[in-house]
Amino acid sequence: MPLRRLFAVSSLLFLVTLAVSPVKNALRPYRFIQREFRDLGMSRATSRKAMELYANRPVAIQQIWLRDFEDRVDRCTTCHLGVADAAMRGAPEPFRLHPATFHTPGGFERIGCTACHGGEGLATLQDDAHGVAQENIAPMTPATFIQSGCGRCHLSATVPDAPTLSRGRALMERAGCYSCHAVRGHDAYRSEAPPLDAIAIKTGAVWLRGWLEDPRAVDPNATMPNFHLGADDILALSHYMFGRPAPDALARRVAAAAGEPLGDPATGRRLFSESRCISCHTVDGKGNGSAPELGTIASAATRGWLIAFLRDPHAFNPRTRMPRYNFSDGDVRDIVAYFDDELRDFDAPADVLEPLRVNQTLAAKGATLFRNAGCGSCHASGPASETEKFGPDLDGIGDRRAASLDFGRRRDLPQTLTSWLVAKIESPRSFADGLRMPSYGFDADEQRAIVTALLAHGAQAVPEKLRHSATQPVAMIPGGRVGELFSRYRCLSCHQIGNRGGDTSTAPLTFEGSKVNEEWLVDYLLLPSSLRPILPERMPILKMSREEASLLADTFEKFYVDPSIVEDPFAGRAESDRDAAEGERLYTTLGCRGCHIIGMAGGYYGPTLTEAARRLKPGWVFHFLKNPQGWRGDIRCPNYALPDTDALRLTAYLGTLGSSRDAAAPATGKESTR
Amino acid sequence: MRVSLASRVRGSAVYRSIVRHGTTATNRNRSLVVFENLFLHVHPVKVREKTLRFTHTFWLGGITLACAFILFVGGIPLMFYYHPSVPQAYRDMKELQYVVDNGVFLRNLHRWAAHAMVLVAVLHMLRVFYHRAYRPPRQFNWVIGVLLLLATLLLSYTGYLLPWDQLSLWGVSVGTSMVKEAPFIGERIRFYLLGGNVVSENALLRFYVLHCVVLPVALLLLVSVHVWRVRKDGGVQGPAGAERKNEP
Amino acid sequence: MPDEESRDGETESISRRDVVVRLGVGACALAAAGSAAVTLDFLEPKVLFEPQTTFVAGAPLDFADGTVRFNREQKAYVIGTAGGVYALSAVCTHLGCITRFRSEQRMIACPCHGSQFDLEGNVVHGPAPRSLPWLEVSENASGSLVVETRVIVPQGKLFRV
Amino acid sequence: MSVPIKIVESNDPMADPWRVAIVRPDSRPSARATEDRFVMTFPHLIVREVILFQLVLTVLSLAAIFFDAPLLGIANPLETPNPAKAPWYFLGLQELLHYFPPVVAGVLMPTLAVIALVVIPYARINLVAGPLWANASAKKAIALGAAVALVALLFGAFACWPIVVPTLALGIAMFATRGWERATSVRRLLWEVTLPEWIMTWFVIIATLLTVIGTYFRGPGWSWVWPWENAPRG
Repeated sequence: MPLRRLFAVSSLLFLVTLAVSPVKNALRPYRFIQREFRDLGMSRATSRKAMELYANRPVAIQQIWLRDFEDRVDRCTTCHLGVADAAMRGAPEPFRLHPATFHTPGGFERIGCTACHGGEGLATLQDDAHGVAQENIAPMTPATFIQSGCGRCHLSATVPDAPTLSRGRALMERAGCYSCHAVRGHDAYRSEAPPLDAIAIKTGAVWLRGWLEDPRAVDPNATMPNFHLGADDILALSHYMFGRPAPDALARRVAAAAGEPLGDPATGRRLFSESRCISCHTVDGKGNGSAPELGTIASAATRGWLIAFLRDPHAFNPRTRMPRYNFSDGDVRDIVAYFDDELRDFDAPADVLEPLRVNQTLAAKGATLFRNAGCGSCHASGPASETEKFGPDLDGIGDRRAASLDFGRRRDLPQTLTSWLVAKIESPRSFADGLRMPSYGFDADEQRAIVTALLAHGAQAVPEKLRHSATQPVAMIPGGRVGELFSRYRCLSCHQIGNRGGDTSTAPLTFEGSKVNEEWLVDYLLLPSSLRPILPERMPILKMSREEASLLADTFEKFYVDPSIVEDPFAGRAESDRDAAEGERLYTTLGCRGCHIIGMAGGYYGPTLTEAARRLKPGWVFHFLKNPQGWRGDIRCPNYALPDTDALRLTAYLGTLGSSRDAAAPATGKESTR
Repeated sequence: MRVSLASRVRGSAVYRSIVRHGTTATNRNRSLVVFENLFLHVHPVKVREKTLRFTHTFWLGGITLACAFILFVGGIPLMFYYHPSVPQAYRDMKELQYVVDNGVFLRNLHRWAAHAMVLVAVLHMLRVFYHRAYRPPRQFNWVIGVLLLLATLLLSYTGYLLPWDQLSLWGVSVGTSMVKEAPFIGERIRFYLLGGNVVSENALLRFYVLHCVVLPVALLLLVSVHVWRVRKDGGVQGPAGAERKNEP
Repeated sequence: MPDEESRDGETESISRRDVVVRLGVGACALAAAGSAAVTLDFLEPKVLFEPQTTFVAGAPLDFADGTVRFNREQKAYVIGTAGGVYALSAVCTHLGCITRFRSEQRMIACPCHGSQFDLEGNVVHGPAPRSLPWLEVSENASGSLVVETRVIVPQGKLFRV
Repeated sequence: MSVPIKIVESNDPMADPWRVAIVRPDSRPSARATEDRFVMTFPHLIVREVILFQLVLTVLSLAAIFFDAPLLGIANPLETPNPAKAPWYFLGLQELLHYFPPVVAGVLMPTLAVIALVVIPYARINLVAGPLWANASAKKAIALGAAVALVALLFGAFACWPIVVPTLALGIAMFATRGWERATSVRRLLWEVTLPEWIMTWFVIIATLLTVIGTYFRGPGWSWVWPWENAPRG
């Protein structure tokens, strides 16, 4: 080819090639999407002004820059143009209005998009932004697990408006995940599982074998999963456990108790019922189920052990949630007599509680097995710092890339973090041979909840100022005598105080002193009764002394108070605001009756208000009425956005309740609050 | 109209002050094109016809030079969008990809040109070797060529860290731990190179300065010498045996 | 690939050769011009990481008569009066220092060269050549006051609450 | 103006090229006059250079349009990818590290390679070498065979098969060309290969092989994998 022609051809080729990128650039998809949005907006606009706003929208990359939030940049709104545009309700994606949630529409500028949805905020291309099958890009969190986003900032166990997350966290706590897996913020976690030193004085080899074969076949409430141990392994483990010497003090107590005569089963049954044992335990499946099934307890533990345990459960398992009841020696004998009489497995072999004659060789083998299976992570007797974290760290698990995960044999799974996590929880051993984590038998909903909780563990903690714990002040647990009482009666097993405690009770105690009258509380502690007709009696009669009850009530009154709740809401208000009659009218018009009982009439959902004045302090009532969800996020009482005057009138009305039947009690109650 | 405009421009005093040769295709004017031009005057006015043949040199040196030119010219705009700091350096890659117009094209071009330059420079060296073009009087130019190859490798390698992704970090970690193995001075060299004991933000800054200032200047100087020596040593040399056998 | 250009080939159609060369040179020129344009486009920042020029000052009811609030980031005062609300730039018109509100004297003072302004922005004292500009105040969908620091409005233009 | 004539004492014509002609005992003292045709640099060379530049930029642009430069996740010193690989041009070295102690593979060998490259134009053998087997004595053959065997053994001791195998193969090829003096075409061309060329070829093959192995055949823990088994990497 002549040089000239070659030059011309090559120049043209050069020109065309160089033009490709600018042309590609000019055709970037977001430009078309923005034009489409403009047309859609103009067709939906209701006013000329709105129409002009749509028409004059420049075609440009939109971004939310969150300087205080890891310097995040979310460009999602480049295409998702209608997220905060009320005119885009129900519009086709990507323009649809974001559904209203706790943080939207108000929070876009503060928390952006990727904080909840994941994905690559910087991207302006759909697949990249959504992290579709790209190793270097964070994938979007599937909608099923969206509440994991809440958990990045909301670190407390229960998060209002995020039931799946809260459930997942509760399940992880109860299943003992943190025993084996290190997770930031759960370093001090200890499983409730009993130390195994005292097995030989508690139960027999036959029962233990049955338990090791499948804990949940023995007790459906068991948290311990089935480790699918072979018969040889079970034998070896049994020999090891029976070979461990029980602590002398406990052995002596059990031996002494075994010699005691049996009490009266009928009294025992009454005590069993009064003590509200089934607030936690079950009997033949009836009860709460957060503690062992007691239907065959007499065939699971020796009489001596049961007596000694009931007298002081904390000596046997310092981590148990069970309170130490103030039973007399006779009470305990009666209860165990009741167990012996009725709560036993009548089909069990006679030697079910016979101890094992230990073979040292097998015991040594069992010791190795015990260590290798990680039993000690839950069952060790030492403090948290001494137990080895048996499994891999779960810190940052929520930000792991699918490419960095070991899918092992599970080639069937989609290459995503969420499917990996679900499969890991569903059948952990399906990934490879020799994996040690057992299956906990969670159902699909539970798996979803746990994965949601896991995904909330980001690679790095969100900045301090975005972490949310306002409704969950740090628990203040007193020391000294009161602290002993707290521990003895295990208040925190059921009640929440600040960021700690169980969820069995509906009443957190963080600001109990601001809420209830001291006199009422003393009476309640001595003889509790359910305030909510819809709920079964749950607070046990702990048989505490009046002195103990007064001490506890006094502590609540003095220390567990919210300074933002005023003592006397009527101070400095007009006299008319105290119009109880007007309050009664409001009570009717607002429909409070639908949930609350006063006297004989009313709904069953909320707490009874018959003796409201004796129980509740007016300052708290006023505070609560102004914003029920501010007191606790999951309160169902509607927020009527009452003006101060109305809230005061209602408070005044509630202040009169209880005086009609029993004039003395409310009077003292009122005096105490002034 | 157009023609007259063009000729009027060519006739203007300003144009004449810049371009001194005439437009007609005389050999004098063609000579002037070359030696009146700073950038072309490294060429002789006339060249041997046979050196223009493709198989004579396969144009490998020229391709290397073209790559270097593309890297120089393309690298400058990229610098406008780059901060040698952590984690902004990585984010800048995303900005180039998602926000800056044609940013991803320029980054790709720079990356592929860098790889191509290393590859073609090696091929160029092999070609020179097998054509025995390193023989006197070209010995020194061969040495310059070896230095140029090293400079090219270093440029490519220092650039490798700049995106601050996993590939960069670990590529550089692996490479610099090889340096560490040098007896006596290895640790020291690595310490100076990285500005610390691990690949960190200091290393990023040092690599950035090396990549954008020190090594390009060195390369520019060496290339000038290299090209100038090519001419001084008698022009490009093709196959050594060619004269012996194929010429009539 | 020997080229055909030689002394004896010049009688061949000069014009065709000319066109071919011009085509090549034209394509090169076009490519160069395009590259220049693309480079300019490349250099234009498409997103900015700068403080927003607008800020939400708060609810109109927060600005009772005499309220003066300073917004540090956008460098503006939002001032409530009986007749309404207005916003005032906090950048001294002298040399660009950030002025401060002195609540005890109820005036705005510049710490650099001692310029003083009253709450309307007028120069009371000092080297400042002009009064502080008033900024646009409007209301957003949720009823909060929004100040746009880029738009200057004539002095005295209150946002009526 | 008279130029003082300098009598060059050197007997080494290649080291002192400023002569009219080199007469070697093994060649006829005839200088063949070649008449080189000259052409004008502009436009002949300049236009070619422009075309070359255009083509290079075109090809690279096409590459840039169709293949994105890799970008993995942000650098994380706590998460080591497995395998952690250097850029491709250093993968030959990294592959060597698999066989030799770091000080040998990472320092000694590359240093030797660079020194070898630098001294190429100053080594006499490179300047005067004729075909390997021209006038070769049995002694030379034995020395060469011993050298090949030594190199193979040396690298074999480290189980460095990517070097041993090409060494032996090339050694065999080298000896095979011994009798090809009178052969035609390709065989004859191979006979003409000089010793430096054999060495360079050996070096190039080894470097290429090591680089290719390091790039495509190494997986987690620097274990051998086939390219099609490689987990997708960005």
